Amino acid sequence: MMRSARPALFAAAALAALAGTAAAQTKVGMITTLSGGGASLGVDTRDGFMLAIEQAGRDDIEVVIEDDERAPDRAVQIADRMIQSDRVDVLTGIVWSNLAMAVVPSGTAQGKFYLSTNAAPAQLAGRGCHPNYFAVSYQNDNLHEAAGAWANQAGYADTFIMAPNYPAGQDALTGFKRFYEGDLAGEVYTDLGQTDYAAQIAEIRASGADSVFFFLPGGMGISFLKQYADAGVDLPLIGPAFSFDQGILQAIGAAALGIRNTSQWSKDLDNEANRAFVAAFEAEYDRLPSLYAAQGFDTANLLLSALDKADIGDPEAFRAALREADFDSVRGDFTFAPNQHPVQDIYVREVIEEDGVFTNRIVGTAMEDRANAYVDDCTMTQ
Amino acid sequence: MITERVLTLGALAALGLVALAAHVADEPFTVTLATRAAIFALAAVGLNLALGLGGLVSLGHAVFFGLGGYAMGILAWHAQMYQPMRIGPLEIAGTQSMPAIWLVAVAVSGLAALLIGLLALRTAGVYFIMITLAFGQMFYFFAVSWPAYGGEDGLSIYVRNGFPGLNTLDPIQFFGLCFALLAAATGLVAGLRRAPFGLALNAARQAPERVRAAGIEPQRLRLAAFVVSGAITGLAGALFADLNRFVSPAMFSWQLSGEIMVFVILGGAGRLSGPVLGAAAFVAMEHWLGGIWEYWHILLGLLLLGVVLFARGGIAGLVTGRSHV
Amino acid sequence: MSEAILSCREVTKRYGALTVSDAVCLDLRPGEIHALIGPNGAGKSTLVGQISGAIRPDAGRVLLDGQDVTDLPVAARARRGLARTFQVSQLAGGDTVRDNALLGAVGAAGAAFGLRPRRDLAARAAAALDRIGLAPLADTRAAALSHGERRRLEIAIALTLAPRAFVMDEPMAGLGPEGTAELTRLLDGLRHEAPILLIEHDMDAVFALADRISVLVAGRVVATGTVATIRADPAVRAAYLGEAP
Amino acid sequence: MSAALIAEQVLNGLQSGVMLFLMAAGLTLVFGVMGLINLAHGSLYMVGAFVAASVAAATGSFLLALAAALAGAALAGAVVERVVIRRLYDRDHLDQVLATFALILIFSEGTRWIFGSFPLYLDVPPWLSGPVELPGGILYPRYRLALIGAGLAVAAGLGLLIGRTRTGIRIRAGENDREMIAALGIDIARLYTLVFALGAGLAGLAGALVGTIQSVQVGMGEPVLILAFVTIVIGGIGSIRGALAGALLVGLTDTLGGIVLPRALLLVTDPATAAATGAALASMAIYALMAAILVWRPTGLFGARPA
Repeated sequence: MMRSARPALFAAAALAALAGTAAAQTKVGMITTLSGGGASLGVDTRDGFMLAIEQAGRDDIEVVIEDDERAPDRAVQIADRMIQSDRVDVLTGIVWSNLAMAVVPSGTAQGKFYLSTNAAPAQLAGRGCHPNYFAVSYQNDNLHEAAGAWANQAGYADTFIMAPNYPAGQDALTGFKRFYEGDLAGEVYTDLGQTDYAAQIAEIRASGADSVFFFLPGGMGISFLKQYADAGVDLPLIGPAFSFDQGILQAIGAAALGIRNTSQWSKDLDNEANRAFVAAFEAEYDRLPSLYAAQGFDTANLLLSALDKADIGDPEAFRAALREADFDSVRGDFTFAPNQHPVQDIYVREVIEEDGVFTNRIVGTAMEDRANAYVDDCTMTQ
Repeated sequence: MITERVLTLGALAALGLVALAAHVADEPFTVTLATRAAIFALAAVGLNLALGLGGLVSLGHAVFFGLGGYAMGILAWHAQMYQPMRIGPLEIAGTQSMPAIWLVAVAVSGLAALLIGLLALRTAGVYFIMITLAFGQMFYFFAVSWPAYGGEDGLSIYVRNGFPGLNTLDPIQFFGLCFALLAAATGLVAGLRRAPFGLALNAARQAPERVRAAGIEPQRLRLAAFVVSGAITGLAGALFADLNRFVSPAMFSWQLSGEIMVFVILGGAGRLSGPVLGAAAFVAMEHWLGGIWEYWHILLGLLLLGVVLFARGGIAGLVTGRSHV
Repeated sequence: MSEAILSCREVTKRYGALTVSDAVCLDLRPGEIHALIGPNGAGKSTLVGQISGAIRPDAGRVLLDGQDVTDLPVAARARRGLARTFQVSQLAGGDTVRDNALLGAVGAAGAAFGLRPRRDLAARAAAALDRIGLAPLADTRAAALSHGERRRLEIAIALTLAPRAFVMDEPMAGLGPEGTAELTRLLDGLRHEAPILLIEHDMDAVFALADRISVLVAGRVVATGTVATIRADPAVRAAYLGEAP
Repeated sequence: MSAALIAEQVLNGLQSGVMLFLMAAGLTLVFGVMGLINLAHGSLYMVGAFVAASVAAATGSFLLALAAALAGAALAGAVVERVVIRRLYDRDHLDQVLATFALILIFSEGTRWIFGSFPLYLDVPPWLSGPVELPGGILYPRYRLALIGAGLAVAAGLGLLIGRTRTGIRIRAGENDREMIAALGIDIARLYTLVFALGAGLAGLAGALVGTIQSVQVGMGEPVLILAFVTIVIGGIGSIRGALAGALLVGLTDTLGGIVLPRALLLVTDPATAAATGAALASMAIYALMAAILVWRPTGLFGARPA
């Protein structure tokens, strides 16, 4: 225990120690990004996950949390340690697809369960699907597909599309085009980590497009949106939720107001579980929850629901329990597709200002009961 | 006074004993950590040859580390997918045999070192540092944005590659392989240092004019050292990829180049024992400091600063009481 | 008169408007010590640079053993037996005296890429150290040597090169009277091994050692001859003493 | 591509070049005068942006935020120089690289410790926001025009400072001969602190100016740092003129490369491949440019050449 002296994990573990109970029966290893540029995503994932664990009040679950520094080799090293030394039963928490690709295949091959709180690359949904791998968040393409579907609904016919030049970016544009029926005014790849979009904004202005779809996660999105607003281009923007998340909206400020973005969750989703979650999260951490927090929270609740039904020592039974997805998702209806990725509604949100805080509200539904494009590639689909 | 020989053998023996003890105590993760240290040390042995002996401050050694990694990743990926590689009319089958992969890794990174060295050695001093950094960035950006082999996502290899007669998935056996290569590379460098080549290279760093006046071209020595150095670091890259069963552009990043340099300096630049001491200390710190405080990079930074400012000659210098070779 | 081992033919070097070497002709014959003297700024170092290969002349040729070496770099000339010592010692300070001496032997044998220790070369280095009187210090690091010892080590390295000709750039600089005397004796014995082009400020040493002397003034050789002729040469007196010719 | 679009892209290249110059000037000055290679220069850029964001949030004044960024980064620079950097002047480049690499770790994690992991808010003030119409019908953001103006003004000011003032004479003397200025009775330690603080202040100013339209977050300094190094290496390390030339060259290559290469590839392949491959090649363009220039002129465009 001395190794994992991270702030959030005592919750369950320390409780167990105080109560003098026997050693925890279920060990969960959370690998997520807690330092460096993408730390805000990992922090929210962790806080959402731990909130659910605390609420459950169970003393037989121990969560070991480690910072992957967003470095694949570090993530692999931590996974090795958690499997070999901590002997965890379940792994979770990875934010980034490239880190997931480094950890998940060998983790599941060693018989561990992996519950994804965020990253869900196509490889792991299609040919690389695995009975021990569950994506609780979405399939990576989903929000982009929804953006394409929404573009049709909104009557856009000539969209300019843009993403960073790396696999997730290429998947984003492919995903958008999968359902989008109009023409493309332009298709541009930017550098990963690019900070200045003046050249692309000039191209957008010159392209004669009627709308812009973009996927620029993290700091890239902040830069682009500020510069786009300042350049005075007034074409409507549409993008996946990543650039409009609670964690970064405040840094973008008014430049984001009114922009439509696709998400499978929103703070104002009207269901019992979500209202309770938002209130509890605010009370516990004194800030609004983000998409990542919601996904972390749902993942923990899925795990808890399965633990209630089956013993983790019996992988077959435990897997079946997970597949049932018998928990109150903050997203409302939630089931698993045959390749163990969610089937869920994907909404369109609008950025608004509420009590001096920038946030989102739902304005429509882009896709209903969307599964994913890779179900048929997965060998588990019979 | 502790001699270099005793220190080097002692450091190697200690690393091996830690792994063995951990194996006996059924602590496989400690074995994995020791393996990581051995591989980093091997990469540092490579850089130390160029930097410590040749005076070539390369801030781009991650290029070779990454090339070694991708040699493994690409060959094993093709084998895993049962798809031969096509280069023009040529068809090359992938492989999951470690010796074959090592050979390719050494050849590819050595060749890259030759080409980069030919260009970079036209410059010296700060310019050399910067041009090697620039080559590193070129490889990094290329690897990130080239879609064929996973781009930024990298390549995952589901099963560790094989070595005849060994079960490489067993942590201690894989450690044994890495350790043997580390020992062999250290022995090779020790031999080179005693040979005319090492003598001339070492002198070329300190007094290039003298070496030239003695009938020896320092540039050719440096180029040769750079190639051997790159090849050794490339081999380490192939092992590192196998340790993680994964390769990604992060192996090309300039932070990694910086870290390899940190291993060398932390241990003692130019010292035979430096790479092992430095890499082992780094891995240990990373492990323990990371557990103490979320912001452990601050501690690591302060420690490094302390070593540079107050403990010239690194750990080897502290132990032997001499800051120089 | 025997064939010159080292010669400069009309060697010329300009830096902008300044002509630093002005059609310099110079011969070094077997068995001789040929001193090159001249006031500061006369262009001695530039000439040494051109002879050793560090500086490329704008015009003229440098011959070694009758072969044109003008286009060869420093190291290639050294391998052909052009052994130079430096005005400011150039030694691998972190290495031992033995290793420094070995350097010349390695270079001369073209063995710089050798991957195994060579006994024959080590023996050659040891012999040179012995001869120069540095054998007892063989295990000392060069940086720890005294000034005079470094001077001698420079010469030892030159010796291991299997020299055809020595070019010594102010070997007496910074030595006390005792050191100068000792080095004078040493050089005296070396001239039969290979002729020495001696660039030197210490006139006592020059007059004691030189068979011939060339005087360089403002990039031009104003006189060449025996000690006696040079002492009497009006041009030299003018250059050195400011007397009218 | 229309002429107006090309003109706009050239303006964009100019703007990023000018900001790069602010970074590069400090780096090259510090190298020229003190012979120090400072990897932590990007951290001072980050410090400037964070100070600006904090001050802007507290006071609501953009100009005050800029002044604070300049002063804050200069102060941080002076402190770092006194505590760490001055011990490195006599060391070789290797020690300098390593010690300043350590400083990056300390700065980055220290900033995250203080400010947290979330990006900070910093935006263009109302009086500089929105586009203006330039001759030829180009709509161009007013703020970016102001950046070009500010950058050129700083470049001119720096030129005057170094060329015309007593401090400048001392700095130039320091580049040429350290013992000389010591012999002239100039307090060399103070001069060094001053030069380092000046470079740090410029980096901090650049961080605040650029952070306003980008994202103020931990790690923002490192990509810029590498670009700034490429810049001064191309220009010739130690040369202010070289830094300006290098910055413009890098800014234009980076901006135009991303536009031209994908279009050029469109002639030989399909749009999606052209976009991806073109972007891949464009991201390598400045490094290829740097390697080519170094092979051609091993000490950069304006660097001192060995005799």
